[in-house]
Amino acid sequence: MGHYYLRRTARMFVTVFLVASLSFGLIRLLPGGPFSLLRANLLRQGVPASEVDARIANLQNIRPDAPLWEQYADYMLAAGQGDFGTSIALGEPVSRIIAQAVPWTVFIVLVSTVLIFVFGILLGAIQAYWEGSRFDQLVSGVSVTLMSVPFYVVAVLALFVFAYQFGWFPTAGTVGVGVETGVNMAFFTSALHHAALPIFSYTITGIGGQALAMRGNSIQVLGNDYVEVARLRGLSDSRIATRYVARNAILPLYTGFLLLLGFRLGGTVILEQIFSYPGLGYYMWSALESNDYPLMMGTFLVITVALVIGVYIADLTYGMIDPRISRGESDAY
Amino acid sequence: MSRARDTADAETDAEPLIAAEDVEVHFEKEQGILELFDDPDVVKAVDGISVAIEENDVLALVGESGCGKTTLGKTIIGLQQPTGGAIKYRGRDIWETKAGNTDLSFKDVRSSLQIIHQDPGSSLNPNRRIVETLAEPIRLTHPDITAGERRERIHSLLERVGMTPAHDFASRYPHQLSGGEKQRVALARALLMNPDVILADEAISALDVSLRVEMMDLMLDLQSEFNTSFVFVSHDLSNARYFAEHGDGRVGVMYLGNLVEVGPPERLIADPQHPYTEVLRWATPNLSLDATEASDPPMRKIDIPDPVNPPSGCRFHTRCPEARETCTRLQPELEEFSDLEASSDRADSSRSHRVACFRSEPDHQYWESSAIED
Amino acid sequence: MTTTSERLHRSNDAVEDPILEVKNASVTFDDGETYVLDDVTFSIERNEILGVVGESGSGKSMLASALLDAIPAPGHLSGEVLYHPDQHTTVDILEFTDDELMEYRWADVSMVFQGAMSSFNPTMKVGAHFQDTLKAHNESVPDGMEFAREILSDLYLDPERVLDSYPHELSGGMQQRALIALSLLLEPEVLVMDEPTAALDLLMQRSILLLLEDIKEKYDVTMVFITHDLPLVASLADRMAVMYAFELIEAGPRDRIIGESAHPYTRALLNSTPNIDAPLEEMQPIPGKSPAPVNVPTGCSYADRCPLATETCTRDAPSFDQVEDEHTVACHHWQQAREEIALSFAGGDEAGRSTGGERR
Amino acid sequence: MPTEADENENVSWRSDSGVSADVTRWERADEFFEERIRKPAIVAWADRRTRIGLLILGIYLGMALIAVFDLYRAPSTNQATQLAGPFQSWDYPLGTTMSGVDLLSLIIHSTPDILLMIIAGSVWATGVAVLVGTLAGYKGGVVDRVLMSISDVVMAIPGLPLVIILAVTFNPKNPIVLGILININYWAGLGRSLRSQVLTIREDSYVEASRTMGVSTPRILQKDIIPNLMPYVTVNFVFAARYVVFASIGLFFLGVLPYSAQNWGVTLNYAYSGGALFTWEAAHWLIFPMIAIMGLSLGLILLGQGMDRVFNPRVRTRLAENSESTRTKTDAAMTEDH
Amino acid sequence: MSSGNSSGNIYVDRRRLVRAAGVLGASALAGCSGTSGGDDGGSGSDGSSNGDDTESGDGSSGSQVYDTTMVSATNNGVPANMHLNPIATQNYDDIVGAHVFERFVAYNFETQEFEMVGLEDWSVDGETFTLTIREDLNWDNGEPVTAQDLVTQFRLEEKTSGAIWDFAESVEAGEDDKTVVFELEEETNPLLLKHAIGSQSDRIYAYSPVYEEYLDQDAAEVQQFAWEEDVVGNGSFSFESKSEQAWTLTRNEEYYNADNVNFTELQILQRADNSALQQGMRGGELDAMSSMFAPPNIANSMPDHVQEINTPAKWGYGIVFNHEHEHFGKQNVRQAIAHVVNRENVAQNAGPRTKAVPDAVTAIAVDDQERWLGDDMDRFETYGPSASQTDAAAELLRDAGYTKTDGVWEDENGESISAQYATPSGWTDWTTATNTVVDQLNAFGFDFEIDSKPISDFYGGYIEGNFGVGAFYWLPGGARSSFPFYPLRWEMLCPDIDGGHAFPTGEKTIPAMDGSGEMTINPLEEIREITSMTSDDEATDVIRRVAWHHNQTLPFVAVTEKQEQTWISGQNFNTPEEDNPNLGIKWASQWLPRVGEFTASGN
Repeated sequence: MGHYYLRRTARMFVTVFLVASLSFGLIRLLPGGPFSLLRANLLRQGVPASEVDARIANLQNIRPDAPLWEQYADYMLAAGQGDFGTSIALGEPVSRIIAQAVPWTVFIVLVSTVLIFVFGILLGAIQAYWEGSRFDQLVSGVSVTLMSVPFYVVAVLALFVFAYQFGWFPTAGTVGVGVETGVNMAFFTSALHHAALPIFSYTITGIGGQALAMRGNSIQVLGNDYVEVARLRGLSDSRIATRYVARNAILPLYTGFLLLLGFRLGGTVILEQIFSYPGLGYYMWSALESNDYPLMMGTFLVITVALVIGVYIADLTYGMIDPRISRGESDAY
Repeated sequence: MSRARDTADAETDAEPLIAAEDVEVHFEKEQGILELFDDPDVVKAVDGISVAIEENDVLALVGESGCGKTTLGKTIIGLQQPTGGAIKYRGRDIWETKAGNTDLSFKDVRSSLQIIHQDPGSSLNPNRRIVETLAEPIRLTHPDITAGERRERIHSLLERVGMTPAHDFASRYPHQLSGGEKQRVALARALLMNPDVILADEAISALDVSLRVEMMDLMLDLQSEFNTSFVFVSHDLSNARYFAEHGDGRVGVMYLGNLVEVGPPERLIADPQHPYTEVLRWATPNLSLDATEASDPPMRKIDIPDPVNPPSGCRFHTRCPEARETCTRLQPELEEFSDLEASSDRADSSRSHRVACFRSEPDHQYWESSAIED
Repeated sequence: MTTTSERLHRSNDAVEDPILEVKNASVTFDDGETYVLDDVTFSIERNEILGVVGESGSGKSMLASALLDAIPAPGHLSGEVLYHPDQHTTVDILEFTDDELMEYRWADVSMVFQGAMSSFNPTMKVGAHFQDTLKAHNESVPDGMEFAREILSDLYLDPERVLDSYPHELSGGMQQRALIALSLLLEPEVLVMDEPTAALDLLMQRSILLLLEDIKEKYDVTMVFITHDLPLVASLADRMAVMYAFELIEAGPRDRIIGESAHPYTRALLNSTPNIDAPLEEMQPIPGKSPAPVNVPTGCSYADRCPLATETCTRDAPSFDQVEDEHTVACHHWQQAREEIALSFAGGDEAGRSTGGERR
Repeated sequence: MPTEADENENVSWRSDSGVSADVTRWERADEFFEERIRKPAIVAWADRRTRIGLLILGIYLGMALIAVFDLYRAPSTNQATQLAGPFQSWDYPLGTTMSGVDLLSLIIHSTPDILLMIIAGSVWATGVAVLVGTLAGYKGGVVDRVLMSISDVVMAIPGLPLVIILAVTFNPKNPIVLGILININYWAGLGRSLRSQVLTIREDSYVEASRTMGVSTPRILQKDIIPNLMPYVTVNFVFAARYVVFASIGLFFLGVLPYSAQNWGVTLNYAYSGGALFTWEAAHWLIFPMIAIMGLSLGLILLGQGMDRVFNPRVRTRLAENSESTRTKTDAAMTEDH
Repeated sequence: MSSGNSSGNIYVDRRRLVRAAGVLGASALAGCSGTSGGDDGGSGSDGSSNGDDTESGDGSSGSQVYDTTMVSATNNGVPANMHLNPIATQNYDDIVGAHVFERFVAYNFETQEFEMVGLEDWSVDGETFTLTIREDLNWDNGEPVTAQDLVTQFRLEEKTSGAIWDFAESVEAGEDDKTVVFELEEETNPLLLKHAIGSQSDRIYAYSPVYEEYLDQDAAEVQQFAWEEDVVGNGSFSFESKSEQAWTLTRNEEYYNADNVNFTELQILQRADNSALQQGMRGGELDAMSSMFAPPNIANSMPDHVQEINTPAKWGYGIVFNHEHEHFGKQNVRQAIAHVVNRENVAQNAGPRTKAVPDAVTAIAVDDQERWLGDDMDRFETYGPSASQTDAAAELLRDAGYTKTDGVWEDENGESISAQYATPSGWTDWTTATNTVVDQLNAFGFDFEIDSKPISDFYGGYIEGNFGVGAFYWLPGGARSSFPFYPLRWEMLCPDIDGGHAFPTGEKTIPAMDGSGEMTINPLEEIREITSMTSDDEATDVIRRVAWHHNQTLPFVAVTEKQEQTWISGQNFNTPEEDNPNLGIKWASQWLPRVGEFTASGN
């Protein structure tokens, strides 16, 4: 048993290492130097060309001209210590920017994913229980419809209706102006208020797929002998529904949960843009727009590491949740 | 065709068709970093078995679940690579042949050794109609015959195995067949390869009792027609006896990776030498009214020991009612049962009756040692 | 006791103290015209072991489910299933409310399915199944678990190990025995077993059968053992019933069914069974196939496979004839069958002079 | 039971001499049509979801054909008045954009590229996944370990950010390349789950039987393994397609992907920045492309939900041969006891 | 409300009312009844309502100061990441800086004149350029802004190559504390000098105690200095704080025109998305926003109290050619393209109302053409601003040896005039313009394919000269673009793309301006001469000649010029009449409060 955890942990580090290397290489592929956009922007603002060049020359504190392998070594060594360099566009350490952005993104992604699961599982289980009923058909129809709506469409509409038209929710930002960050009611309320729409649009579009999956799994489980036997043994419906059906139906969804988390993390690039919500995706996008290599690599890597850790946790815990998987060979996803 | 070559090459005829020589199949459980220095968990599924199969021979292997009879069967037909010993097909090591180290073509060896599985449910590809399943072996053995001819052959063979109207059955999917019909198709599929040996791995166990004789009869009929040998694996001694006796072959009794008794069915049934054979015989239902009343089993424990750590000495000693102290230390060899009747035709190996039990040696130290108390 | 047909009377009057009676039980699917159990009537005597034998697809599993009123969803069960908790009480379980049914199942009549693996929730330890059952029936869990350990020991299992294991951690034989223990947990009056040993090797099957006999003695339970394996159940059963094509065709004491069976099918079935002691030539397959539920022929459903079939057989369904006390058969020509179809094994009625049925 | 007559035929199924081919090419073509086209079609059509899905996709295919064969005018600026409302003129039934482009022609002429993109993306994703999954699952050993390690890494890269970086890097305009790019790492997760299914299937006896016969590995994969994965593959094909739709349009909307291609996402972007979300007079500019997107994904999902039945031989035989009810009932009875 | 200068004042935003009431407390009623004095530029005084509002009583010599917050927005980035050091290379939020730092002068786009702001006077005398600081210009800590501060600022800008240093040789404090004197390299055109410090973004910011230390350091140091704490400003508002979401500025009581500002706080929210800004204005969240594009349908849907103010950007969509390209290097091809493009049409599609179309195709902004070209303007080729002049274009192409086959123009080798037409992805109004232009050109018989690229890629392609034709702005932008010297030179050198369009700048022979014969001109040489011309007439003549050259040779084809939209809301503030001359100064949202034209209405 023990060796499995060891091996799995080693594999996680190797994956992170490879992904870090890959992201380094990928970002080197990007067109245009890191300063071409800055240059153009300054020129456009009417700053004379000579001054622009002078200003940019003064910014060359990174080593874009060093041999690639040296840049790579620098990058990997620093990244290993949590140092992703200084953002070209923002002039701040990337790690600091990420540190302030991560909690917001994690908050939105985690909350919406959990909500998707809770509601999806509930709906799917009820549908399976009343398979073929009008409720089942209705929810199935709604689920399929919701599945065919991209989350950003919902996001844009929700923003328009609930924020701009009705003014029920703020249109941008993570907390209200002047709200002190800290453990206090005002902060939490404000944070929730700001996150409500992003979470809503992420959640509503995800529930459908989850409900359908849960419904399918549950119907399959309901066909198993042990459910019939449990019924014959006189177990109450609720006991059968939770311990015999739901649990076995949820298991296959479990790994999907973490994969979904990954998809959601990636999706924040669009979501946070729409809601002007300065999380990881927001900064990743702005970094991309300004060819801010360090910030881009940093956000990319952090999203990736989050995903790798998620899968890692899934792998480690799946064996505990599903006794059938002997840990030595569990590859959860 | 291998058969054609055999006649040309008279020398190889002296060799048995298949010879298992001291075959071992040990499965090692996967080891991790932390367990590198521990002894690995090894399942000794087959542990030092030698057995030969002649042309047109029948070998029935019996034993309870987990005794290694299926592993041995698969090793014999080259599906399982032995971890020790050798499997020789007409004198050439199969696995050497696969590696290209002999003058035989592995393709020929492969097609000569076929299998029929236990579970009718999974023996046929659910997505292919019967005709497609049966076309596969013909495509392999006769790559250049026309589609029409292929279909012709399939139909006539289907009729031969009793599935009429053939064109109707041919166009069905497996789920439209009963278990017995599926097994017939599996048999037909194996036969279309023109094999020398077919492993029937519990091929009739999943069928209704009433269908078993029919299926066995069919296999035996086709055996003589095709000049095929059978390795018949079963947990049911009466089936093994029926098959082996009709096929004029032997029954081998296996226990935890060892062959404990082998011999002609009539003698093995009538005069079982190994206590475990007695157990199997006890377990076989008998319709004779006086025998229907269940008696206590001639063994001390119901469950077979964990094959990962098989008992020392004679592996049966933990359950054997006759076990004595010696049995826990020494492992008996499979030896000719010294019986006057048997020794007369000793030359014919297929008729010999061999057993691995100290009790067959009248002057063994076993008789001196003390009985085991549970 | 009201009866609805003559057949019922004739096939039943042998039993003196029935614990369960099935009357005119039919199970239909789809349109109500597809019978997978066709007007079956029989009784189970208190404290006997009844062996029900039939080929795959003969409706024997439906019969088992009918005893618990647990026919799977699209199927519909009609007729009566009468339960006699004691000699003077009679209840029709088909009239039960849901609550009564829940109470009846497992506590009065419990069931062991084929394939123990699929009868356990794979993500629950075996012990939890016992506790769940006890809680569901408001039994004391500590007492019940104590009892469970006792049964498990009686079945030659290590109670602590088994209760603390997940189903997949046990071998097939152990799972099956654990399931039997689970079925006995509430000390039911009747234990219905549907192919309880089919997936196991013979040695284990026989061992379990042996244990069942002990269990029956110790726990005073009536057993219904359903299988396709006639010789297997022959060693265990007191009385046997043979099913063919969704109908009951013969019933009687074990010795009479084995030794002096009256129905041509029963005799053919006996002869088709590989038998360790019988001469090889005597084992013959039954020609032909049993019918599917939608096209059960009129008249005797066995007629088209029967060597003795006459025009009567294809025209009229045979009613039950009483062969001897407690031995009834549904065949027009049962006397002829006993003469012309020899039983091949030692102890069969006319073993000596038989030449066997034709092999076609 | 075997009869004398059979044996007298001298077992023609063993002889090497040819028997006249009584199956004509026509019959084989007919059978092919029957088995591969007609029956699947019947099964597909029998399901309401598939039927609606097919109808919807048919509409899109029709639009694509109209565009390809230029049966409807191509979109062009100032071909009509600016921001004309929908359903007011037969010349531009869906109204026009702010630069006077007929919205209907814009939507129609966007379709071929989008369909190409979807097909390319999902064929790529499922194709690679099937290849990797079956190879790793069937071959095992080193192949398995290497392939799974690769997909571990690939899987760990978040899709959308990766696509954004790649899109900015390569600025692909070809819809096929674009589709593949969007699903560049989609195969990894799918490949993994296919692998575990293959691990199960390869244990099935018929696969071992094929191996025993000496059937080549590619053929075993093709005939024994992959057909059994098809229901799962189809569903995921649809999911992959949906992902291409969503991601591409999201990225077009964000402005990451090149604008030159006619695309609903581009139209959405124009509409959004043209204020269509906020004013009724331009709302149709936003609404119709949205309907186009959602309709397409709805069609895909419905099709995917129904399609797994097509690959189920049980459903296929039941629906395609329901006249032969006998057999089906036999089938039902057969499964009843086991 | 009194006299009601804007109908918008009738509407009272509940939210705002609550906010105001919260502080005014019990006197809210009184405030309501007595606000009549608040609306007319702070001239009136009203003592009746400031009983408990001691703050307002302090700073503003008796005039009512409301506890109102003006809300505007920035789209420069997350405030937490931004700072207020105008000389820094990056992350200086100029939208905020404009409120915190006073400008030298203001260029009025209406009157096309400079107005004095932070400067009291500027004068050019031979080789000296003298600036006089307003006597009452103080830092918000009360210290006066001195010549030393400005000298520090200019000396730092010398390190960073500030615009003035193209002409200046040195800078010293003048005779008194408020005078700064530049020594020039040579006698210089005063307009160039004035534009060098007169742009909207040129601010007085170098508070000596903060900036002095950088005088001895490399330019990089001051360029990387992020001024985020203890910011000392001199504008109408003072820096208070910033967060992830917003900047908070407060009324600067030390400001010499503090009386004009009758509200206490200015909040500048972070809004990344243009629609967010539009909706902010529409929904009443924002009181003012500068340079916010809104298409006509959105503009029309704004509430009545929202006022739109347009100022020319001196910047806009044009077509750039690679002058080394086999086709586009030919003058005839370029002229044909100019003829084919229907500029009105492009403007209509890309942004009706906010896009102006130049009459003459040359490097002079729309509003400035008449002033600089005068009578000669009629001679300039218009290339058909509102029509596709296909006949003229066809003739030009035929003259250049092209023939039209199957609707496509081909050269002698049978090759069509084909190219990838580069356009930046993400600039939607530009891509719309590009679509329109390309549609027009292809309809005529060119063979263009749109090539939209991410912005840095877009610039990269031009810088490397790796293009044939594409979209690019034809004016450099900003106030100084109104002096044709800048755009004329810019079109030839195009420093933004490092001259990647390879426009040949040597001596050329072109048709004479008067329509008869030819003239010879070295445009780059001639435009350079303007720097030392001190008289406008002299310069005008040169400008006309070079402009004519541009009109004939077409380094670019000017298509549209952008109008920048500034929005102010009268919901809680008093707004000026539409013809108020102050609206010509950018940006109204920043300028109006300091001149008292945007005052809290107090309800």
